[in-house]
Amino acid sequence: MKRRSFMIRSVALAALLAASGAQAAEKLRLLTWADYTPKEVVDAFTKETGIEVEITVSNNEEMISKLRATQGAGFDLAQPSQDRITGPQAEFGIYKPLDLSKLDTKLFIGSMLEATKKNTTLEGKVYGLPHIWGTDGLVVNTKAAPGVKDYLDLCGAEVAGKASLRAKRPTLIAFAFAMGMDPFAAYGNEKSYGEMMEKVGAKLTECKKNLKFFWEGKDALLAGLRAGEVTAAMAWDTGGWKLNGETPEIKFIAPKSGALGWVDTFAIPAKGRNDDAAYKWINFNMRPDVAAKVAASAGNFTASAGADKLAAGKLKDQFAESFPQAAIDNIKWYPAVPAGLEAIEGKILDKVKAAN
Amino acid sequence: MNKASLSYRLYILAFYLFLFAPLVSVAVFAFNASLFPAPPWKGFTVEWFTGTGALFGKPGIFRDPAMLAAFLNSLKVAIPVTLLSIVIGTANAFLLERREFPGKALLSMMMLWPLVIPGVILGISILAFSSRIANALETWLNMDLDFLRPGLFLVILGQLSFILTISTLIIGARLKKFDRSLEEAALDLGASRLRVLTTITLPFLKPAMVGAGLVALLMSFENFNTTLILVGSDAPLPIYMYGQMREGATPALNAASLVLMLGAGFLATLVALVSPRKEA
Amino acid sequence: MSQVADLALLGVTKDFGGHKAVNDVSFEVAPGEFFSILGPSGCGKTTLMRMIAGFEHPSAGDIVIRGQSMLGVPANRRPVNMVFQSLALFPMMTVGENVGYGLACAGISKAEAGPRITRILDKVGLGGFADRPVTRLSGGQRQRVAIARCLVLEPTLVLLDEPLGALDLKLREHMKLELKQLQAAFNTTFVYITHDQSEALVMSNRVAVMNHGRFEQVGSPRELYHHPATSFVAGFVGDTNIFSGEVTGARAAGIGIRLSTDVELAGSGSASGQAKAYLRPEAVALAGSVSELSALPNRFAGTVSTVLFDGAASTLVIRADKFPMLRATLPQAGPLAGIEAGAPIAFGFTAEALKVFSARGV
Amino acid sequence: MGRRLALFLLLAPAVLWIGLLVILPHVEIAILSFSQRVAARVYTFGFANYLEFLAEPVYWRTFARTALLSILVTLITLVISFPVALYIAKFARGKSKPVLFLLCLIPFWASELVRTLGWMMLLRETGILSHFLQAIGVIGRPVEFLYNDGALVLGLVYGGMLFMIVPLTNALESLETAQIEAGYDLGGSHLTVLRRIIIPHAMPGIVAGSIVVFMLTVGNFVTPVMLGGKNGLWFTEQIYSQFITRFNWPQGSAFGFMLLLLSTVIVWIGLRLTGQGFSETLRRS
Repeated sequence: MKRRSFMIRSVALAALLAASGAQAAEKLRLLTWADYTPKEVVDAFTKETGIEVEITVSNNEEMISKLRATQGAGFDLAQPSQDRITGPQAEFGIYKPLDLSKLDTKLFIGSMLEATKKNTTLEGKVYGLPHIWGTDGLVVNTKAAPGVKDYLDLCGAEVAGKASLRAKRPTLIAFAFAMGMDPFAAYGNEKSYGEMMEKVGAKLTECKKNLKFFWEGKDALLAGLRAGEVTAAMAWDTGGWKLNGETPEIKFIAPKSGALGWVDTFAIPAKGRNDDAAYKWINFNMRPDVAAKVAASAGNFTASAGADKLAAGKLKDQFAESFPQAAIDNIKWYPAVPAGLEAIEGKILDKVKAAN
Repeated sequence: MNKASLSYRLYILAFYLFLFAPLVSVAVFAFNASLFPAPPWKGFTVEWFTGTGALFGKPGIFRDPAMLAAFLNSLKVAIPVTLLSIVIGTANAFLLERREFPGKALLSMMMLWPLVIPGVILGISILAFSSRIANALETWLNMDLDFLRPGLFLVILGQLSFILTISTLIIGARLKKFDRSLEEAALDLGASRLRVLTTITLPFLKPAMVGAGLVALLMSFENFNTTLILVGSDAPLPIYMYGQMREGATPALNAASLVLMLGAGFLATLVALVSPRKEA
Repeated sequence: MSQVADLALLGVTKDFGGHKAVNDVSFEVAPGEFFSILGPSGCGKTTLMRMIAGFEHPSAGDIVIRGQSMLGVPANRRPVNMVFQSLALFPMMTVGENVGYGLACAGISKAEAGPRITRILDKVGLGGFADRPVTRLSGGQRQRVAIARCLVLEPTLVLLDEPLGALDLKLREHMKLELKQLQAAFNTTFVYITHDQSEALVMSNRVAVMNHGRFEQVGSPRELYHHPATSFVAGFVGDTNIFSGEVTGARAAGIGIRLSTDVELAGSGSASGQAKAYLRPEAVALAGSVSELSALPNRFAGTVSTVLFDGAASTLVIRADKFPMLRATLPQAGPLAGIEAGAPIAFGFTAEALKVFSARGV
Repeated sequence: MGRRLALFLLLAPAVLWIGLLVILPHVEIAILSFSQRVAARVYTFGFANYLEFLAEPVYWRTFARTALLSILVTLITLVISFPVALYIAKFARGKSKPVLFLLCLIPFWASELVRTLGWMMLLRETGILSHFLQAIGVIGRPVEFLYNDGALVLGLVYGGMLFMIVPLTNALESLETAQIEAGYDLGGSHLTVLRRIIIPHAMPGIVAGSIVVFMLTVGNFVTPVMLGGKNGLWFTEQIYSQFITRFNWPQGSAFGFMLLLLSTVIVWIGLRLTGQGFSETLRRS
């Protein structure tokens, strides 16, 4: 008797759960970065359009990986960085071309839209639109490590055991620039690019003893900086400014060899089921008032035209402090990565991580 | 037997300290009124369980929608896994204990195999295989088969692939101990085969079935390696917690861990209670 | 047996891949009879019983219950119930549920089954035990539950598969009587299998002695005891001295047999060549001197080697020149009652008491 | 006819499970591991992935490191657990016996993630151990105990102990105390009794425990990722990273196959050396 009622209850519960997963309401499945979807923006969107937004937080590699595993299914809109679109698209075909006619292109900063379109075009079709942009540079506790001015300083004695990096491709690029090379110029030549990366890998391996850890998630790094376990790290401007607000001596510094400029985009996965909602979300997000809110939440800049006028004053001040005009001019914007280069980089990163 | 020497007993004491140090740390610091699960002790609080987020900027686990969603995802996986491991485990037990067929030795050996396959490999192999099936079906039938793509359905399959081995072993061991003359006695008293099954054999197996179910529930809730590979956008609790850990832990994680430990302890106690006493 | 037999086996054979566990067995059991099948373990009696119950199917022959062939009738449709060696009480049920199980299977309503269960439990002396879990009963009580569980269904035939095997000696003795009384009270036909000859002899109307898949002899306990038809029966049923030797030829009273110890005895039987001779201890007459035994064809003088005192079952082990070691029952009344080891003694026996069978096949 | 159908129905779930969730997926990664990229979306049959594994020191060094460290972890786990199992089986009396045994199971109830979190809290620079040692004056400033091979081995040993203690205790329980006493009685020292009587008797438990601990260690993911930090990878991380961060499934499959091979071979050697059977060993543990 008891057994039966237990079974019935379990089955009922399972059925209930299954049913709750299969609600009929229109939904936008969004694959994005942390902090790009402040609650008030999502709520406003749902209120205006009746579309629910299901958010999955991720990063470049995982976005591509998830879409690769599903052949571009499972999500209706993704936000990879602009340089990481054409390579995976050529390899796996995980995105669908954008229909620019459905977009209100006037909402974008013109030059940025054109640059991004150019970088995300494959066989004449556009796959990405700019959304949020920012830079990679150094976050430094200026009291504990006043001497850190460039990437290579992370390997210096001043921050021994207290430096941190990501074991990801931006680090390779940054170190290449810091070592006086130009990786972007070598994009076209796999061989010379490979040799360059070998050098960078050797440098990073040597530098490894200086590192506290390879950071993965932004919050882990910030926690380390707050606690004083880390005094200098290569990181996004956002994190630096966020900490700067709490602890004035922690600053984001544009490195001498140049900050790396990135643009996160909107791209529609190949088997997205709700393109209309995706376009609605893009248009909604690029409205200056909405974009300003998103930018504030992410702590970065937006590609929405006119939103910067609405941006919080503090971010502007911090930007001004981190980026004198010369540093702005020195920002290295990522060009699209040709298919195949990521394999070279991956191997170098594996080597660096595995080295003792 | 002689009494153990003092140094031996000190070793045992040290061992148990070692055993419990990490768990006690996790549990204690769930109540630290601080943003970080680390010393110094800043006072006792239950904010990390029931707080609204006003105090630390992050809500307690019982009010954190993301945490609750992860828990719900875990349930969506664990319940089917539990039920299926009971049902299929029982069928397998009957197959192995009661039937003779060609290839039986091979099959029973294969059933043990998943126990020695690393979870990550179970994950990638199922991912690769289901992805091939889905691609093939899509080209032939022009049909989207989302359930064959990373997601909770694949997680269920991935966990089943090795949890079934365990449930089969548990239920099979009990069936092996079953005295067949009980079934014959029931038949002899006029019962139909179905009636024998439902009134004699299954009630005898019940403790093992419940035990296997509880073990499956526990393992499903805690599985990480296989799930990590197969998970789609809905992260079950361990995957969600892993993400949080990489982002830098807050005491909310300790709180969630404590709840998990208590839940697991409760389940394990149930297992101990339902499992038939071992003859010493 | 003028009425229709409750159970009749006609040439039943069971072949397990070339090994004949049961070989051409035929017999009939009359209504109300207590019929035992006695044999050593491995003789095929369990297989035979399982065929009657319906758990095995004969390779040849027919099993007929009250005139109906049981071939093709599954176990759960036969008017036969079995008490298992292990008793096979359902451990997850109470006494009442165990007894009521068959009634429930037969679709009898709870209202009707309740009083029947109570009645049968009263009858087997377990009144008031209905709600007890069976796991909390003593051995004898479990035994009675197992029997009540069968009897409540009022079957034509109850099969009992060595049900007393697991009990200790005292209880076994007690249960023998109780089983016999129960059988008499219910007047149900019992077919009982055992390897314990005492159980078979005490309880049964008739006993079949089984060996190597065949029936050696079927008869009343008395017949089996006093007139064994085969060497096996003579050796298996009751306590006995066994000698081997060679038949020397016919004599006035029976036949002569020369034992390997080179002594010639007068025996009875129709054997020839190598032979075995069986002599029951109580058939040995004891006396102070050989002359007192002059009426007996076989008489010897010897000494008491050991006294095995066991009350009324006390025996002597006797040694005599050229004679194999012999056990003889020592009456606890009479002049020899207090005899000690080492004392001289004379013994003898009739030719009728010494059963001689040809040795082959044993 | 009915029995045939019943057999078929009973066989179906088992065959589906083993076929669709175990065998065919492994066939799939075997096939994948032999496909090599020619150009975008063009693959052919070839050994490139295995050659890459052999040619690239990073990969086979990680592989060897994982194998060696796993063996080391297994040995340490055995050495640490044996006295505990012996104590539970032979020295603990009355109620303390089941209590001590159950206490060993508790860390297993908590998930691997929770255990790892606990060690991270204890070992990190701002963690409990560092604080404690500073408070009692052993160290002058915070010390990092995390993100090194020591922490990694510690975490793995901790995770494996239960799987060693349970089979060891079971094996030692069946050793008659009288045998040990006879050993001493006949003049044996602690060491000879241990070597000649206790360890041979516990051998099935030792093998079962070692195999399970080795398997769990080699296939572990969370502990190396979280505790091991920057110094050296675990081979499962390589597989994960080929699949998830490099999107290179063929390479990941080849790695997966290598790991499967490694674990199978080591388990086989272990069984061979000690003359134990696979099924019995698994059932025992």
